[in-house]
Amino acid sequence: MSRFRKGLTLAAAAIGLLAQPAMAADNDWNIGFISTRSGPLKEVGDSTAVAIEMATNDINAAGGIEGRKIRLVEYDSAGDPRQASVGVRTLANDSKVLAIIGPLSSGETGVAMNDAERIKLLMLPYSSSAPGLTAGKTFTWRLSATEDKQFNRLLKALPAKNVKLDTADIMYVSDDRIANVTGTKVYQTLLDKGGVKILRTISININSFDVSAQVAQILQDNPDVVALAANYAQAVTVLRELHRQNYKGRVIGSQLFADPNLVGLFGHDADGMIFVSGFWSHRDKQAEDFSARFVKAMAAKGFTKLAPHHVDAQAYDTVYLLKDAIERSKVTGAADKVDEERIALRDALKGINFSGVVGDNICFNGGDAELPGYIIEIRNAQWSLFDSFPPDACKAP
Amino acid sequence: MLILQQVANGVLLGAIYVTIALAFTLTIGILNFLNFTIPPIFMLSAMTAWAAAQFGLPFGIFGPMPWTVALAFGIVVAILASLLVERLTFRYLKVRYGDATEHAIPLVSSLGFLLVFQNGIRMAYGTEPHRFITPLGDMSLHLGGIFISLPQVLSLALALIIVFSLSYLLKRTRTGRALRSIAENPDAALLMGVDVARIVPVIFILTGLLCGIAGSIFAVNYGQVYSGMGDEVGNKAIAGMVLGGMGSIWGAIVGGLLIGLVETMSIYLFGGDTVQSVVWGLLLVALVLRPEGLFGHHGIGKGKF
Amino acid sequence: MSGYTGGLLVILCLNIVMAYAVFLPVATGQLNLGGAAFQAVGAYTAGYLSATYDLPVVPSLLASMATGAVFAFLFSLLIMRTKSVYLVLATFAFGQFLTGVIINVDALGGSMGLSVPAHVEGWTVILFAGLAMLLTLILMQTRFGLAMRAIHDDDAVSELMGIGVRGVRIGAFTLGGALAGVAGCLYAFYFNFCDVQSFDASSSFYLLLFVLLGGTQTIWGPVIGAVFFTLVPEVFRNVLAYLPAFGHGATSGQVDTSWRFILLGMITIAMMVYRPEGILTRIGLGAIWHGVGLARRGRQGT
Amino acid sequence: MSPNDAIFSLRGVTKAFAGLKVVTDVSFDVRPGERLALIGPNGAGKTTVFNLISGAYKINEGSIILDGVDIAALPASRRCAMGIARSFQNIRLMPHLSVVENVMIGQHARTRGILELLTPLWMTRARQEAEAQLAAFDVATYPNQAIATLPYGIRKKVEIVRALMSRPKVLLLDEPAAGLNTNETAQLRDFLMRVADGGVTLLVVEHDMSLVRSLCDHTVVLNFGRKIFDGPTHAVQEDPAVLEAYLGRPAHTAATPRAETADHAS
Repeated sequence: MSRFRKGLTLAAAAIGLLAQPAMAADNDWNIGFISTRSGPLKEVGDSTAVAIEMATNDINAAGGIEGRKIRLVEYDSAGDPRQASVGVRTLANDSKVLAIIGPLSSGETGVAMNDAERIKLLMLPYSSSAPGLTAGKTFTWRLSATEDKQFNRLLKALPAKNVKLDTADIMYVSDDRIANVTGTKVYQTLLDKGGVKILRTISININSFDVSAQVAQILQDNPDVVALAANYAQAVTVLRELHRQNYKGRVIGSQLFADPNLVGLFGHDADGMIFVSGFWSHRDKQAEDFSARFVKAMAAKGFTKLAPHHVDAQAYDTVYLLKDAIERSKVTGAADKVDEERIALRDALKGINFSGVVGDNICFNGGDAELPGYIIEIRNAQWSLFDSFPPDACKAP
Repeated sequence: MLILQQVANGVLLGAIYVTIALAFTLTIGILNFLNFTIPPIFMLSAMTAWAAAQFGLPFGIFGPMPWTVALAFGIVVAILASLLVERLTFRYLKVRYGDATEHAIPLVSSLGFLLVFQNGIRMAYGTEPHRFITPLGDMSLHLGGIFISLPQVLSLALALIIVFSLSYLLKRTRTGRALRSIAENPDAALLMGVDVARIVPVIFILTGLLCGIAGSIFAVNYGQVYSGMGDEVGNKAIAGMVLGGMGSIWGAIVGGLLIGLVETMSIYLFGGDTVQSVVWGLLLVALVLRPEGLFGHHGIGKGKF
Repeated sequence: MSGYTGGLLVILCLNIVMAYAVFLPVATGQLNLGGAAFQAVGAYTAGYLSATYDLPVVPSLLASMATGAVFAFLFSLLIMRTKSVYLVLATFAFGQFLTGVIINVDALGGSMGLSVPAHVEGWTVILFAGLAMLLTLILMQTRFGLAMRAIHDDDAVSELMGIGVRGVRIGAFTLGGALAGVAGCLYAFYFNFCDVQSFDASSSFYLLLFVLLGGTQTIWGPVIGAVFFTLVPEVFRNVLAYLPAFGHGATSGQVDTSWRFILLGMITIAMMVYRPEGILTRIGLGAIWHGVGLARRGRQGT
Repeated sequence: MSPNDAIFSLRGVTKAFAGLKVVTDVSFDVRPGERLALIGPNGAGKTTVFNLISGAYKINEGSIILDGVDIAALPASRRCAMGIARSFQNIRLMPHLSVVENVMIGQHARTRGILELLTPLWMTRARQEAEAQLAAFDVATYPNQAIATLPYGIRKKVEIVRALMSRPKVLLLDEPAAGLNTNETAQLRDFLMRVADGGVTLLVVEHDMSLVRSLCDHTVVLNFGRKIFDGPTHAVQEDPAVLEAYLGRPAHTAATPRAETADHAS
């Protein structure tokens, strides 16, 4: 009996802890942050969280927004769409945040943006780049360029720089949301339009570790380029196998696997690869400064990074975008007016012109930002700028 | 030519499944235990090998190890982890409840271990792939127009050697006979003087060893390790084991190779996106038509009368 | 109710409905390691009907229930000859097979997932969790339920005692499939999005764990298991932030929230060491009732 | 005795496991209300015959006739519904069910239709009936008691009560007295006599010859799976074949464990 009662007391205490919402200090800007600090996407999540914390600290150190500090209220979704949904509700209803930064993946965003729409709360995912994800949603705005736009730029750059591009094989990850769309829709259409002969479209799985069978098919075709639509992890697998089976052509791709750490994994083996990135760390002084500080901050957490991923840069800028929106909208952050102010904040994004580490004069078409594109070639185990495209113009809001 | 190349790819891919399928088949055949800690132990061994090669032991003792030593270290870690699993799952399975879900008890704790190992590794080394560099990595042969990588051939040979030695161990040695008597009837084995408590850890040592070897094969072959590497290999190995027949060593080798072949053939014929449905659909059909697998017997999970 | 408690409660209730869907076959001794796949059947049925034909909630719910039941019925008919570990693996294979198929069907959104227009509020999910619990409670009180429990303990003797073991097993599996269909439909309508990755092998693992850890002998086991696996990581989410060893609050970035899953795994292992038949057993339940009875009698005495 | 009088007959029943014949061409008849003992040395195939009758195993050849119907092809659950119930050599009660629930399982064979199957038991009189049956046979337990906590003798009785709940025409009892002391055996005999008085035909496998003599009027003796005697119980001990089987020819008794293992294989 007493053990049973002790158990009950413990359970009651636990539930009591569960019910405690995080309380905000009176004078701070209350901003939600749905992070991914555990689960299978942990590493990307940790790295973007460092960028977001860095931006928050930078803004606060420089006097905050209108003299008041940003206070991030974090919720770890562990990469689970259901938890992302709970995150939106928690941050919106309990912590009364003005807006939410995140979540990370398109799967989480796909679920969470429905909640944001119903609650009427601005949500700023910083990494999901699935084309068409924000269609019909008015409260989800993302500072990321979709894959179709970026790949189109790549195709424009290649002939101008005398890269042979008559034949191509497309290789994509069939069970990854973005990679699938990019491979089957974006690459297919754009290569066709560019007059490139597609010899074969080959799929791999998100869990594939042995792609020898697929690469054997590529070697038989021996195309000029392999257009690869894969995230970093699968790209690594494919590139290794291509290298091992001695493929001589080039690998091109949109921004999906534009990760500076590829170089660290492959050294000279990655030479000749061309892809697009939404961020170029040597774009200007500001970007260089951010990159250096970010690499240092990551090292302090025990991660070795050669340079920030474009997702990290976008995450960093997302906080500044929110700062601009708060300043434009003249919201007060008062707890009793939070419902109107959330809408006002969303409206402030319409017609905004934003400049940050990713680029200057960025505007939004619907919920999607118009970002610059940087065509990167890996040369001598280094990222080198091959070509660059300024952000596109926006339609009048 | 391409089809021959794909057959070669399939057989070589199968080698890694064979080793893990053997680990599964040992625990299920002898202990009636579907051990879901096998994939995380496989991952654990490869990841610790990578960490040892990269950083050395904790607190910087010795500094970074040569890749061979690091792999051996990974195997030792796998064996220790497997013994830990035995200590905390199987040792508490002495009570037999005699109902249809009795084999579920170690299943649950093995899933607990899966959570611990996987999240521990994610926390320590992240979720993205790491490169495991060996001089063997890029060695390859061209046999009559077919591309074969050397480490893959070596790992297939290794897998075959393991199968032969295991089969010898089970047939000819005292320990092997004791193990088989447990598989046939644990209660009778106890009565006939087999020290079950002493002999069961042997299976877990073998399981850990097999996972460690498979982890090494993977690291050398694919040149990379990551926290999720156990999932896919584990699932396909289970498929191979079931296809070959649970509890049968020869079944594991045939099943593992067959799954590798089916995988590359379905990529070749229908494309990579069909692999999952083809492999598992085939397994489902096999279970419907011949529930005991190709080489299996009905002894596992038998009813009593 | 706070947004956090409300959101969590809905997830918990979805888990409870699914736990009962898995419990019904398990109660007859058939471990189902493909539970999430049957949920996917329901979710995609509802999602497809809602997205394509704009079907309202109630008919979608019935359709999901029916497809879930049909899939489960056909599956259980096919694998009737497989038993024990083979059955576990057959259900696992089925789950893998089905998600592998769904992701390649463009009409279901493929890997993009399916956006679902119709929406249900959280209270509907909570209502259905209560309903699932009540119906299971009643079912287990019937002769059919008694037969299920008898088969769980000893299928051979049950057959000799006149119970049509095949029929009861198929029936329990089908009922479980119907319930999984309902759970899937609720999932699709509550989150307005279905996505194969939400119904993958590891989701199925968890569902079976709910039931096995909670205990298969009483109908309260699945609830306890679902509560355990849903709330323990949440308790740790909140507790760890206060412990100096794990950091000083979430935003400092010091907390590695992976700890909550590691601790969950450790507790699971410990549970199986100390309560191998699940948290709640019949004897345990009896002792609790007995204790309550004693307490009540004690109070009357004073 | 003409087969027409028999409620239950075995005709040329043969069963082999992996080529090894454990029951060969066994035939006998049982009249209504009769109490028949099936005896024989270890491994003679007695339990196998029970398993064949109750449907746990399928026969290879022959027929099993109950009330004029050949039930050899029917599944076990149908045979139970037609009036065959049994107990087990080592008690096979459901460990996670209470005493009364175990007894209620016996009622299952009488259930007709899906509606009855899905009616909550507390809306029927099933439980009262089971408790009454337990009381009628003086099984002194708490109805909600867990099986594991019951003494051995009580468990034996519960198992028989469970079998009786299906209202069988023929009740097969596999070594009911095994493990009981003299006093308990005497009680069991009275208990079984009352069962038989209720009109149930008994088929008993038993080693305890004093129980067989006091309970059964008709005995069939098996040896090496063949019938070597069929007649009144009092004549058993004078029969030369039976004496030889039990006392003589040690060479063959040494060979019996093989058949015994086959008996218990599934």
